[in-house]
Amino acid sequence: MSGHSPEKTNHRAPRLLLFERGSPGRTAFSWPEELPSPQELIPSHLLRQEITDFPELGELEVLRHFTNLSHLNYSIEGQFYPLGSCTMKYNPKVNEAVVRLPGMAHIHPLAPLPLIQGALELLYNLERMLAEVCGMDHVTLQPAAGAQGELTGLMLIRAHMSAQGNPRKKILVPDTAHGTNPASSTLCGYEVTQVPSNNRGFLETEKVKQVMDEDVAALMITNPNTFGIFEQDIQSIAEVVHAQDGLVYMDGANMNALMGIAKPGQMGVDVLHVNLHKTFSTPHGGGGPGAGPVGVKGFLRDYLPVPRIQKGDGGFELGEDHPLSIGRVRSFLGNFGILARAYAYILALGGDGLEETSRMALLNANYIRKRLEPYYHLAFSAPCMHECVFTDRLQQKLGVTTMDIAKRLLDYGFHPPTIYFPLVVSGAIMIEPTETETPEILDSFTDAMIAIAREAKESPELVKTAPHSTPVSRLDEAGAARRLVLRWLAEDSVKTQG
Amino acid sequence: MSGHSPEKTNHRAPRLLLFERGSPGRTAFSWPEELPSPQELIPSHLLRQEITDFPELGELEVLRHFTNLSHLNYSIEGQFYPLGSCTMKYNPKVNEAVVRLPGMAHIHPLAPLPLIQGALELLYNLERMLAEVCGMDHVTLQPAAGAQGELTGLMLIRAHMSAQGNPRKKILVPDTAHGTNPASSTLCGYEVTQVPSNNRGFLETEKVKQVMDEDVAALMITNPNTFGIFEQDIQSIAEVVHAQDGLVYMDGANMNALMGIAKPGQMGVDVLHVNLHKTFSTPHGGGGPGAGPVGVKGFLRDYLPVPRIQKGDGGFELGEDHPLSIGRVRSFLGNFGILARAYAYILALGGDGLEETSRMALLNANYIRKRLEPYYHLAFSAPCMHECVFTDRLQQKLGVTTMDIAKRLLDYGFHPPTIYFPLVVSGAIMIEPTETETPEILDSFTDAMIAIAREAKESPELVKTAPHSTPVSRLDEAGAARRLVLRWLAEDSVKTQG
Amino acid sequence: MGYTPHTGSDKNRMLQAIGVDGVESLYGHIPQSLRERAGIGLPPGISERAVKKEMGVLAARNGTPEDCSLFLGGGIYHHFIPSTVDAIISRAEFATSYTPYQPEVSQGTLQATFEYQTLMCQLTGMEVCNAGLYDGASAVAEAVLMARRIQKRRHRVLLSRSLHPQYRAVVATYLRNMEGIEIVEVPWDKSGQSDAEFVANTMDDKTLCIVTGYPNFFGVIEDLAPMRDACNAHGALLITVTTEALSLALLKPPGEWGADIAVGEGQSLGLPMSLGGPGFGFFTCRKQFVRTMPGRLVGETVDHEGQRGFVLTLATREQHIRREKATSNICTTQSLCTLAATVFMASMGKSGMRHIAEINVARAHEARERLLREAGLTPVFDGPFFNEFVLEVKDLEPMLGRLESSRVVPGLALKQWYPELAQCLLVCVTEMNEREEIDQLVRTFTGKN
Amino acid sequence: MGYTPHTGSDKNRMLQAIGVDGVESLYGHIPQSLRERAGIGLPPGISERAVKKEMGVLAARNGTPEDCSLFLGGGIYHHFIPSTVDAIISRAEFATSYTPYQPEVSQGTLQATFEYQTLMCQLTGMEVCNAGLYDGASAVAEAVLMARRIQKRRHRVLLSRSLHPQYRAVVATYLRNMEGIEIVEVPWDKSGQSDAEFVANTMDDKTLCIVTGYPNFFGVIEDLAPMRDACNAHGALLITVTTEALSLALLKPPGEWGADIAVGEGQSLGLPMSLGGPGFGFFTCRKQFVRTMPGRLVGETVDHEGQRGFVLTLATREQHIRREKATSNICTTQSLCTLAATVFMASMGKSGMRHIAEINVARAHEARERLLREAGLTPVFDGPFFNEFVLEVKDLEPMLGRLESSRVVPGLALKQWYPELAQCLLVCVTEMNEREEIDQLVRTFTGKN
Ligand SMILES: Cc1ncc(COP(=O)(O)O)c(C=O)c1O
Ligand SMILES: Cc1ncc(COP(=O)(O)O)c(C=O)c1O
Repeated sequence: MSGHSPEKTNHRAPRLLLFERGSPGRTAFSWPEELPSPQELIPSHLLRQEITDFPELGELEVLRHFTNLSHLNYSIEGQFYPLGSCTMKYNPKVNEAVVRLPGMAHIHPLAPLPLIQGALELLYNLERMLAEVCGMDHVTLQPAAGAQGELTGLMLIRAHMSAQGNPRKKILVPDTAHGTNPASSTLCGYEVTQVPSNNRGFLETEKVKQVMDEDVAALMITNPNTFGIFEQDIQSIAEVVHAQDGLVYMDGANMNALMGIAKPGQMGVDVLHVNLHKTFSTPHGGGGPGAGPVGVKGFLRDYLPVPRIQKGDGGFELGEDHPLSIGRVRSFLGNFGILARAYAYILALGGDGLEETSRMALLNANYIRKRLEPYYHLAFSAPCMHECVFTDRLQQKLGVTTMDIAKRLLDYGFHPPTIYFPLVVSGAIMIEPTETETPEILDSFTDAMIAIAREAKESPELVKTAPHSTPVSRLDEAGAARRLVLRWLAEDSVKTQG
Repeated sequence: MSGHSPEKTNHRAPRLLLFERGSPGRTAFSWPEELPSPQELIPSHLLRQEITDFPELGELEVLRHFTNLSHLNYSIEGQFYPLGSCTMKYNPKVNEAVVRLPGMAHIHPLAPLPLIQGALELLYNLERMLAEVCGMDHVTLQPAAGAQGELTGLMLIRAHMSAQGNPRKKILVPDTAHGTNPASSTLCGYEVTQVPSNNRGFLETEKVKQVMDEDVAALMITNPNTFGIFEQDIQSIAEVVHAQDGLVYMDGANMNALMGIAKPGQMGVDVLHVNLHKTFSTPHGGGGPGAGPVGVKGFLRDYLPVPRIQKGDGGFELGEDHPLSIGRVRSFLGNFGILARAYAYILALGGDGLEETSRMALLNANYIRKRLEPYYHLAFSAPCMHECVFTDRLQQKLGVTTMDIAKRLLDYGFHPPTIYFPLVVSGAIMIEPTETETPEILDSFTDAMIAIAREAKESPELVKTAPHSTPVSRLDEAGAARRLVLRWLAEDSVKTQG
Repeated sequence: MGYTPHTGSDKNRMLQAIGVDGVESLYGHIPQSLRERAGIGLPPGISERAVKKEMGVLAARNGTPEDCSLFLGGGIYHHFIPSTVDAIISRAEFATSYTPYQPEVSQGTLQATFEYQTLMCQLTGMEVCNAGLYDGASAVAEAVLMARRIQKRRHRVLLSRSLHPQYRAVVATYLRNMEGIEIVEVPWDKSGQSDAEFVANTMDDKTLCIVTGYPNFFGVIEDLAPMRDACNAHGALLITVTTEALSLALLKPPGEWGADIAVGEGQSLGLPMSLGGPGFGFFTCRKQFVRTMPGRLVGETVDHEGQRGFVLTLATREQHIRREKATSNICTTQSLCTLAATVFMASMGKSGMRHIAEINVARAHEARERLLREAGLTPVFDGPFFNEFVLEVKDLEPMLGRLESSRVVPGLALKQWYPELAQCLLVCVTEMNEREEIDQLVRTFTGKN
Repeated sequence: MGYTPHTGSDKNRMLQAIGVDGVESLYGHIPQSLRERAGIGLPPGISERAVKKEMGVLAARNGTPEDCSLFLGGGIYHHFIPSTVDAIISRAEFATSYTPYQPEVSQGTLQATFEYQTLMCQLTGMEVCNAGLYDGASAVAEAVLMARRIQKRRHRVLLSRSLHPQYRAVVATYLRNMEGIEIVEVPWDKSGQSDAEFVANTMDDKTLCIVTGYPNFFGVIEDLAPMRDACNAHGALLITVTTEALSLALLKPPGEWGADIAVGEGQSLGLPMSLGGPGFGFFTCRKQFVRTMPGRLVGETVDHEGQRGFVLTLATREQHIRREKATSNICTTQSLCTLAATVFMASMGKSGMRHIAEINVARAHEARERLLREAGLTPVFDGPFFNEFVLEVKDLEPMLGRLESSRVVPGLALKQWYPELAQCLLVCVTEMNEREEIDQLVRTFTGKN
């Protein structure tokens, strides 16, 4: 953009909501068909009046509205998205094409089995593939996202424990864990015991030993953890947990670091989930849909959710007859459209490609780590895997915070890293480049970070008042929570006249 | 966009060309297959070395490059596009979907007829539909755009004239004609005689009479003409032309004004073309592909290009055996993908919908005309059809030109109208809103025009230095023609290091 | 295929900068015993063309409405989707963006979500709506959990047996580990509606909520007045569950009936069936409960210059802030699907939504009428219905067996979920089932009966 | 359907503002006799759903490579298209923008076109390239017309008879009305290349150009040296025509042979076959001829702040400025198709372009070998070829008749264009014809021979 002052440019129309556009009686929809009045078919006390204030727009109006909204978004296909823990990698276009095939998109989950054999075969294969990558024995694809995977996994653990006679009471959760881990634990009826990581960024066996007892159903560990550090004690930790008949749950959200490098199933992990919308390249969609398949060791198989996809004589079947199963966690068969994308991704890459994926994810993260180390305080000196965590310690002294740095990055055309997470690192700046970025991009991103470090010294105000070039400036979040306007109402409207 | 000064924002990466991105050896493409060396199959003096400087990019890089380029474009789906003579109407999404069906997209033009019956039926029907809308007897769909339609139409005329014994020498072309009209005439081996319109904006019979003689093969008239005015004398003009055995060609680029309102075939028109990428809603694509079908009266049928689509006993056929035909003007069967979109459009709207289309096109144009009349000089006072022409006469006095007004509109978020055309109007501002725009949009567009008229009085410099808010400022067009850099060359490159 | 852009020399340059001599060195600290057994036993990668082919082969093994006549509903519906929907949701700016934690560069997703929340409030007649949950089933579970948070001392849940069986299954799974919750199933009466007398008699001060389908799994439109009365009498919450969201364009919305929480599945609103997912769960409730709601919420605010803008709000309910005390564990949900629904509803508009709902009612009623009259099938319920209805068919099973290869699927056999309805078929007719298909459906039975 | 947004009250408000009382008044000045007969005798509009259905029905009546084995080339080729291509060209910002006359808001199209021009120069080895023409055939016609502009006093055109017959037909149509131009057809020799001796003997100082396929219609790769020599001897221009643009990734490019103008069809570069259109004609030549070129050109320049930018340039050649004196009448061309080619070439990249060309060569040669060896077909030409070749087949016609319902199309019968090749078949094998298809092709003939 060429430079310009506001008075020269602020002539564009204000941003309107759907409800502030259109005109009474206008419609994008037409389906000529003579119909009996619904009153003849349904008693009128069950019928509604028209939907007050519902949009009345033409087709072009609708498209323009959303097209222009889309331009206000940052996205992976536009730019680099270094969000730690989010694995914002490239979402292959071919996957988008194939899931739109009628035989993928327009199939009914309750159709007779002969009509969904292709879909069931896909799911069956995908279960096997994910099991192979993670070193687990069985996989369920039902959970709709990572958090639902966690809940499912914990339920499996609880079912197993209960079958042993005691569901137990607690889940051990390291302080580096993602918020969903403790939240899922609660939802599964467990108490959470937080376990601190050491100052080198990982969990020590000793620490687990101190809190492990017979009330603990499981340890829920993320590996690599959210510092991007491989939990080097994991095998001995697992032994400690197993010694007391506890189980080890691994949050596999960071599986992008491990494919072909180390299999959770060989680390003593009993249950894990993976996020297909991270490691397996399905698009994030502004917050889903995703999928959070859960893998287990053989001894947990009977507890897996129903239906199970099984190979029978006449083809693939949906097995409901598993009396020990925890039941269903989702309707139908999970987010099939997402599962199909992940399947296409694995097909395309193959075993070797998945391994190269993780290797390059590590290379990119370590490259960033190295380039920024002279300018930002590195939270830990341990080698990093697929992401690295810096802090604002150096910049804090100049009055510049992680938030300021993040917002200033927007002016450089970059989305900020994940910030203030993990919570245990003050002012965390967590960077995950993923393997699909070029070294050139990493160079320009780190150049921007370095420039901001310099600005923090030389012109801190510039950084503290950022962003300066985004569609809106910093937003009043406190005000939003106070006023709590969660929907448009005609009376608040700025609708243009006419 | 919030206001901001350049020093705060100009940190974004410079715009690079494809060739300045990537890295030697990088590739988005992989197709594992062992192959014999081509040298074993083709003599090496016929083989090339690698393609020097050809792009070497990853898939995400490619997508980002073009996605970001797309953001530098104005488009109908983003905003209002009031380009006169261009009919930038909404391009329905459903048409984009249906032409991507495998049975539309992946069919070979030389396949045996049984394998392309659906396509031929579509073309056959489309010919009939267009003939009906225009009041012509036969239609050929072969021409790839309006200009090729003109050429085709003139060739038909020439063939007919030749068959009468004399191809004749001249084409009469009104001064309001689009540049393609005289250019096509030349290409068809004719001389052009320009005929002036009167000061009320149309062609008078008298004027045609003065120049009509036996050397004139045809009059090429646009109706409504490029002033947006209906050629009210057209029937008597046609009589004059016909009286000397000349023919009347109508440029139907403005057919959007006439559907269901008046049929060219009933005005004395013998040949016409229509632009499917205007009236019939196919997307303009940044400059094509389009299609320029040609309609003719029955007596010209035998001259139409081959192959003709015919209904035989066994289905649709491609008739090549038309000895009087002018031959082919294009390979295969024309821009089928565009023709199919137009077909879907006509199906959707039906006869009534097409009529409503033209009616609303007129309503929108007249509304704009009325709203702007107090602020801009109207070139003609005659009632307008689908577009209207203003000039900068009032603003010129303040030192502000049509070009300045056009560029200033960009700051208001609007694409300028067609400017400096028709050539016969000095400083023309030619506005065609089309029927798919809402009155609200017309209001904001005219508000912007009115505001600019005010600015021209109050702060002319602001207008003269516009645009201020576009991705680039006014470009040095003279320099471009002087330096003539028509391709990237490694030696001129600003390639980033690394 | 490979999606990593690194060339050999890229790698070398980067390794050099890092100061190691091989990529392996970057994970040399991982125990050798793990590394050496990490190889992935999957075939090598294939070309994009081969991926397309392989997926095409699988797709061809599935039946679609293009080549089958399906009268299947039961929570997933084959509805018209305007082309605008895919045009918008396939825009990379929406599809490949992250959860809008950085509002300055996420106004697209945020505003669209705010619009979604508004549209769903309008459609359901409720006061607030969250940004979406996984699916209708988990939305019911979340609703019951929320009802529990609101009424901590109560423990009975009345659950209509005519609620979607899979939804009931999910609720059971979610609640199994919550101590002390008791589920009581409400039977249906001969109209197919929940038994009002049973409700009145069973409801008590220990009841935290009653959960009913609206319409229910049998397509029957519940009269919610008796349930609302019973709730009022005992202070319980009324939770409605709509699997066929399009019906709300025509039916008296839950909010008008006085529902406290209204949830459901949104697939009908612009999402393809896609074997049942992704769709989304919608979750609406009274404003007074907003702080106990699960899921994300988008709120309107202003920026430093007073410009309107949108942000995620009330995040203090959520897991990333509250961790084990969060109202739900939900994080990634179904954002792109709620966007699809937003574009769908905007495209259909006020009159279109109603018109399409009316087409469903008309066709379903016509089909049922003909199946009774021409094919002599037996009605099972006499309550009002939307686009699904239950009929009894003699010798249902052998008949369905015969049809398996015919590409006509006349409905859903209810036996698997309701042994008492072993001879019954749930037939769904939408605007996508053309007249000829309905003729075919009728013939299927007349040929037999 | 209706794409006009006007409501009744919109119309009233607007009519009122205009000061008329009905829309009809806006065209009341059109003669009544015309107005009253203007009604359009077409059926009423239908719903979007019905449009989709209707188009689907037509589409289903066509055969595609998904359900047929096609060995068809002849100017339109079935090639792999990476998914990136459609993802980009279906972006509304590209698809629904106008010709970039306002460069400030058209930098996307302009830069992409500049990149296209560069890519085609690299691929053809030529110095300049325009922004595209309608198709390969009209590009040849334009090339001959340009050669004429350059060499006004010459009038003979040597046209290889092995040039695509439809291209020759279009050239004939375009030239028919140009006074005094004479077309001389150059025969082929037994290799299938243009007869060098004939060329040497026929070329004279009245010859303005020679036009040859490269590869030619028979798939044969012409050796351009003799033609170049003949041109040099007499001052004529060498024009090459490539219908299979992908071949240039492997073959010595026209520029290296010394071509003066190199044109062709670009469909192979990322466009679906689409019954032969839209694709695009590419047009490249020596820089010295740039001012006589037809079509648009994009040039690099700077804006007022010195930033790089792109504009349409040398518009003084074009019809909208020069009218009857323009170098061509072309206006709207095939911009979105050249964008597709740009994305295609960028996605394939340097190595991918070559690799895919090599696959074509390998498969075509293998197929030919097997057809000769296993099926005993007779070769017609012995010259080098790319992915198409001509074979003689005994009793070709009855055989093709029998195959009509088999969904195997073994090639293109040449009889319609070349009576002398009445028993001959032009077989095309691309990377999309898998091994099994080739087996099937061979079996088609072995079953018979
Ligand atoms: C480490 C970790 N665990 C769990 C999750 C939760 O996954 P989801 O958002 O798919 O529910 C995330 C995602 O943000 C994560 O980063
Ligand atoms: C009046 C008129 N005639 C002819 C043409 C030429 O049509 P095309 O660009 O399709 O060749 C145009 C298009 O700009 C036009 O406006």
